Amino acid sequence: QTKALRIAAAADLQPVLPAFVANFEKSSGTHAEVSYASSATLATQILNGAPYDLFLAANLAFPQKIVDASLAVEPSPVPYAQGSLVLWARRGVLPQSLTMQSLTDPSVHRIAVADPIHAPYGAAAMAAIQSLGLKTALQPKLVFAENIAQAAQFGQSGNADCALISKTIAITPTMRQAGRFVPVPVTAYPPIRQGAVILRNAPDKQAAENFLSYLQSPAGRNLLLSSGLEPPTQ
Amino acid sequence: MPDLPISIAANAPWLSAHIEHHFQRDRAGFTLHLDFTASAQRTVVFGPSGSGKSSLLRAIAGLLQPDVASIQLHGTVVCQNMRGRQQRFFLAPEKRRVGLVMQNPAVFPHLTAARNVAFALHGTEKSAQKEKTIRLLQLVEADTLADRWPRELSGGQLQRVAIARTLAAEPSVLLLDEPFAALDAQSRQTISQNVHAWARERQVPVLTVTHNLEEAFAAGEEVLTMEEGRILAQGTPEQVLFEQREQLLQMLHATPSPGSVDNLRGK
Amino acid sequence: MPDLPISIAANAPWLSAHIEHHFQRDRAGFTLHLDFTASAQRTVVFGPSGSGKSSLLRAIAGLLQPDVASIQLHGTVVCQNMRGRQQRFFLAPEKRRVGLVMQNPAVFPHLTAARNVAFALHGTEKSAQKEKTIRLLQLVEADTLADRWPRELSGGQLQRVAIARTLAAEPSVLLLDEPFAALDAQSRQTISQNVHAWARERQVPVLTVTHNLEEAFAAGEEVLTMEEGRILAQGTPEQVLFEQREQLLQMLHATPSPGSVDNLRGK
Amino acid sequence: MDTVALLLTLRLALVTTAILLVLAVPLAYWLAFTRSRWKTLIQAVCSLPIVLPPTVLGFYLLVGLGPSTAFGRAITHVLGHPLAFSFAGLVVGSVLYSLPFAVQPLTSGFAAVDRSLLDAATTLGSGRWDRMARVVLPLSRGSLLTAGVLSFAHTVGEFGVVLMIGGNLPGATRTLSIALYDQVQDFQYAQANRTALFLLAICLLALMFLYSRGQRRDSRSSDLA
Amino acid sequence: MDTVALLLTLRLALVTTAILLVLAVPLAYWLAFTRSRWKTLIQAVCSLPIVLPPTVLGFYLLVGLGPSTAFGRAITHVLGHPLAFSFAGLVVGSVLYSLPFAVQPLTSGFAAVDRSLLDAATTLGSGRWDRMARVVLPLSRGSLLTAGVLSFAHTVGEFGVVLMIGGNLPGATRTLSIALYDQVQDFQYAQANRTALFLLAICLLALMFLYSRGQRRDSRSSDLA
Ligand SMILES: Nc1ncnc2c1ncn2[C@@H]1O[C@H](COP(=O)(O)OP(=O)(O)OP(=O)(O)O)[C@@H](O)[C@H]1O
Ligand SMILES: Nc1ncnc2c1ncn2[C@@H]1O[C@H](COP(=O)(O)OP(=O)(O)OP(=O)(O)O)[C@@H](O)[C@H]1O
Ligand SMILES: [Mg+2]
Ligand SMILES: [Mg+2]
Repeated sequence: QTKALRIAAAADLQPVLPAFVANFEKSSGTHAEVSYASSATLATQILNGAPYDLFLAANLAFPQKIVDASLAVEPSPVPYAQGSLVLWARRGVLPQSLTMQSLTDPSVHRIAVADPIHAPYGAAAMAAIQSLGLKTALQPKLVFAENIAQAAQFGQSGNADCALISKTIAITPTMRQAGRFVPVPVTAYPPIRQGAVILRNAPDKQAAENFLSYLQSPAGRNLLLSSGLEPPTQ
Repeated sequence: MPDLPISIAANAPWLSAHIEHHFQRDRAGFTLHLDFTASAQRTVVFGPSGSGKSSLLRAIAGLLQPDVASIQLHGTVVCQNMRGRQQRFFLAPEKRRVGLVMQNPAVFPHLTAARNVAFALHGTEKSAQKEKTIRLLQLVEADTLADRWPRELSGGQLQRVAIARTLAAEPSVLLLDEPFAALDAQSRQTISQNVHAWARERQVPVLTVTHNLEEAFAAGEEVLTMEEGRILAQGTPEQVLFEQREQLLQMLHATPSPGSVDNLRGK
Repeated sequence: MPDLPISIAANAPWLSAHIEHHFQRDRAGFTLHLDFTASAQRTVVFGPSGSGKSSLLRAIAGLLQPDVASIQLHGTVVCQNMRGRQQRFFLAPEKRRVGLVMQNPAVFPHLTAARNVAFALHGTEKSAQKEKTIRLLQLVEADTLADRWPRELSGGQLQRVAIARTLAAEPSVLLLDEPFAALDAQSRQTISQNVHAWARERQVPVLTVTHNLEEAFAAGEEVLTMEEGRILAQGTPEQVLFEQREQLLQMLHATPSPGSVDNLRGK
Repeated sequence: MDTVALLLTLRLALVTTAILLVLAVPLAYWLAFTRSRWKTLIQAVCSLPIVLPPTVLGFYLLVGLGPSTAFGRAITHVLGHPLAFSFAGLVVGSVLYSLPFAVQPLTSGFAAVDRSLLDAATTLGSGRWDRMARVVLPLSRGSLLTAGVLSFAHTVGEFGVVLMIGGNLPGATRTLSIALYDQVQDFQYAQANRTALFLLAICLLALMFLYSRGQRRDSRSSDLA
Repeated sequence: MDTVALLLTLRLALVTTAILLVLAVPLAYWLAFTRSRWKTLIQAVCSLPIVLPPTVLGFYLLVGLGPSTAFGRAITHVLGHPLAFSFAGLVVGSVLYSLPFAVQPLTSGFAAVDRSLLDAATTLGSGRWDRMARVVLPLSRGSLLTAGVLSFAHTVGEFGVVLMIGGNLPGATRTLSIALYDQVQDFQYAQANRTALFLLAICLLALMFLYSRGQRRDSRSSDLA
């Protein structure tokens, strides 16, 4: 039985990772299998013995839980990327300008965000709304999705007019076709630092380390950039 | 209906039936082929098991839709489906006002005896309903069973409830398929008399299927005998059942007279 | 069993029954209270509707577990549950080898007639099964119906299948609850004779519930009459049924002789 | 305990079950007695909603009821707002998703009713719908109970469809199942345990009440199994 | 089409349905005929699994079968690996989650069988289990079909439990429903549509086949409804 590298990846990496994995497999010869779910689900599974080698989360808090449970190799989560939040508007909505302030426009009925409690981009979105002083104005318009992918679907299917989503999703062809996006000012929300841990029980820690270093290599960073993720700021 | 043998008698026939039906299941199959009229107030159908008696009743009631048929009740066509004729007609069974007591009593298991009887009285006034139900249960000697569930009734009791239930619907024709088969001679006689009195009062003709000679003699003004899906003979009981009666008499005379009655071990 | 009235006769009783049971449903309720033995090869139970005949049969077969009972079949206790006694015993009905033809034929709707008969032959060799099934269907004059589904059978045909099915299980006691009620006089006579010949050959005693006088005279060596859950009388048919016979004879003689047979409208 | 979510859940489950029974009874009656060639096709189609994962079904509903389809636009026009993110939308989703649990047991229950009882009712002057109301339905009590219980319980636990078209709005579309899901996702295990236990307890009581009332009283009982 | 996921799904649904029927038939038989005081309680408990959202049920299974409980450790010790994240774990989860859909229709179907037929079988020497096999089961064909179809279809569409205790591992626990969910999440709508259509089509065919074979032939048919 050929052992493959098993990667547990946060759902927001779904548009990003496939290209990565293909390149990695070509260069290293190691086969990698990726399981996507929300970071919270993956963390719960790992805490209960899931057989993954590498956990790529959407923030630092969930991998920290793994570290706290002494299930990680590293003493703290390794930041591998930083996400950015964008404001996406469906085609035909707010035709002129597009800023966070324009969300108060009466033509915007529904704004989709991810769950602020367990989805990192949801927390960032709420922080941005709060810091820009829009909370009371926007509160009645918000609808909450389980994760950012779903928040994007709310917008893409036309049930919400705007959505606060990750750049990784906003630059996918589907979302580009359905609307346009502008970045949310980075000062408006705390940085979304995505962290990774290698799991103590991983049968092939070397492969996991290789993948993680590939993510952090110049080639990897370029790939990340092209799919909407910044390199991590220390 | 020029092709139906309507007898131009003093009392016009209440039933005129031409029925052809083939049950397809078997290679052999079974074919019902009947053509007759009935005008007596009481008619009895006699015939061996499997000769088509129940099927005849089901066809009249509309539960069986024959391949070819022309059936009139009280002069009204209820089923018309003759070979080579374009126009077809089938009156839904629930609209025929035919009372049918089936061989299997089919008492509703989810209703008490009284509510089984009241089934057809649905929609009429409550107190009238109640009164009528009691009267009908009395007629079949089952008034003490009003509140029983069917599972708490004996075979004969079920049959009696089924009879009362049918009368409650005020049918204009009464078809009884071995209605008293599970009753002892005495109840049979009383209840049969009650039912026929009920029918006579309302001028409702009664067609009874029976295997019981006594019943045929008591209830029948006219007897119809069937065999293999066809009608063998039609006439008065004395004409049609002569032979059977002789056999029965012979048998009863052949058994010896009783010994001393002290022999009886009573309890 | 010193408290059971076992008659020390030439032929020992095949059934000795003490049964007390109260159906709780009604304020009035119904109480079965029986204490008797049966030793004849053919016994007939006679009694009005609702007198407890079927309940008696169900208790013997084990389908009804009486409040108080002591029942022996062929000298073996199958149910022992007497007041004030500690030790209780109830032999499961499927182990009693009691053949019961119920009032309602209860033919399995998911099996053909032949497979209904073969139900009790499960596990025995296929060809022997087939042969026995055919022989039993012939015995009830239903061999042509072997491949029919129950829904394609008439009332009397179902009853005949039920009889054959019961015989197939090779019971050591045969209980028939109005088994021929849906049969015409002639089939009734033939099939009744066949069944009794079958039983005599195997020395299987037969207990028949019937409302039919002719049957009682033909089949019964001993007659038991019941009323309201109790045994009224036990004796030979002539002793017990004297009165009923006289009534029937009177009635048959009272009806006039037939007119000329030309009157018959044959078909 | 999130009382708002609890009440919303119960309301959703009750409304859904009621609508389902109203829809499923005539449909199952037709399926049980028809001889139409379409019967098996329609029966199969009625079972399909549960073949799709609930979130996927929810996704298609989201698209189908949204402004990108003519149907969605028409509904939005009539209601003044889109069906998604509203209680009505949840009801539509739940009804569709639980349809098989109502139709399927009812169909097999209706088909098992003794035909001779229907024949008897007919000759007593009882028409098609009257027979359904007064003979078929009461005799299918067990199947009705099954259909009701499965629909109700499934709607209470329903999650994917609701999550997808609900938008998790407190008081409007945030059901207890979603609240519970959120608690588990947030690692609030103590609270999740309380919520789950509470949910199980009230459902257990409701089910026991239903089952104890649903006993049959209508068959001649020998003491056999 | 993800053939690996499809085959896994079919295998999971078949195994689950088979196990469910084997478990549910005796359980439902007991429930249908017992007079035990525990009957309603047990019947209610059997319906509870669907009251919890599937992911939450999956979470409790994950914890219960995992290294934090003695039971989980024992199983891990016996099997050599934890039950979660394996095909066997999926089967356990699916069986538990679909239990109500098998038990409930079977119980009401069994209870509806005419008692006089059971009496007849008994006097013919047929014991408790023989009666079940040769009388009750064949006469409850409709309910068996219902139980099988609901269990099967529900397992095919099942998602929350599988995601939680399965871990989305290709070839081992990644079922078609999860693959489909992933495709939708990943905006691969064209591929998702194809997968969904394909899933619906094979299920439609399978269901139509089952339904057309499940027709009753055993009641005296007047042409009535
Ligand atoms: N669906 C069917 N397929 C084939 N044959 C059938 C079907 N229904 C009835 N028959 C046959 O038609 C004949 C007439 O049946 P019917 O029930 O009318 O008889 P019957 O005269 O009432 O008999 P019994 O006195 O035994 O009740 C029987 O031989 C029966 O086997
Ligand atoms: N569960 C029950 N609850 C109350 N009464 C019952 C119950 N079962 C039977 N009975 C009553 O017991 C009496 C005897 O019933 P049984 O069936 O033994 O009568 P039977 O002699 O066979 O009558 P028939 O000739 O009408 O079949 C009847 O009066 C019936 O109403
Ligand atoms: Mg008949
Ligand atoms: Mg009786």
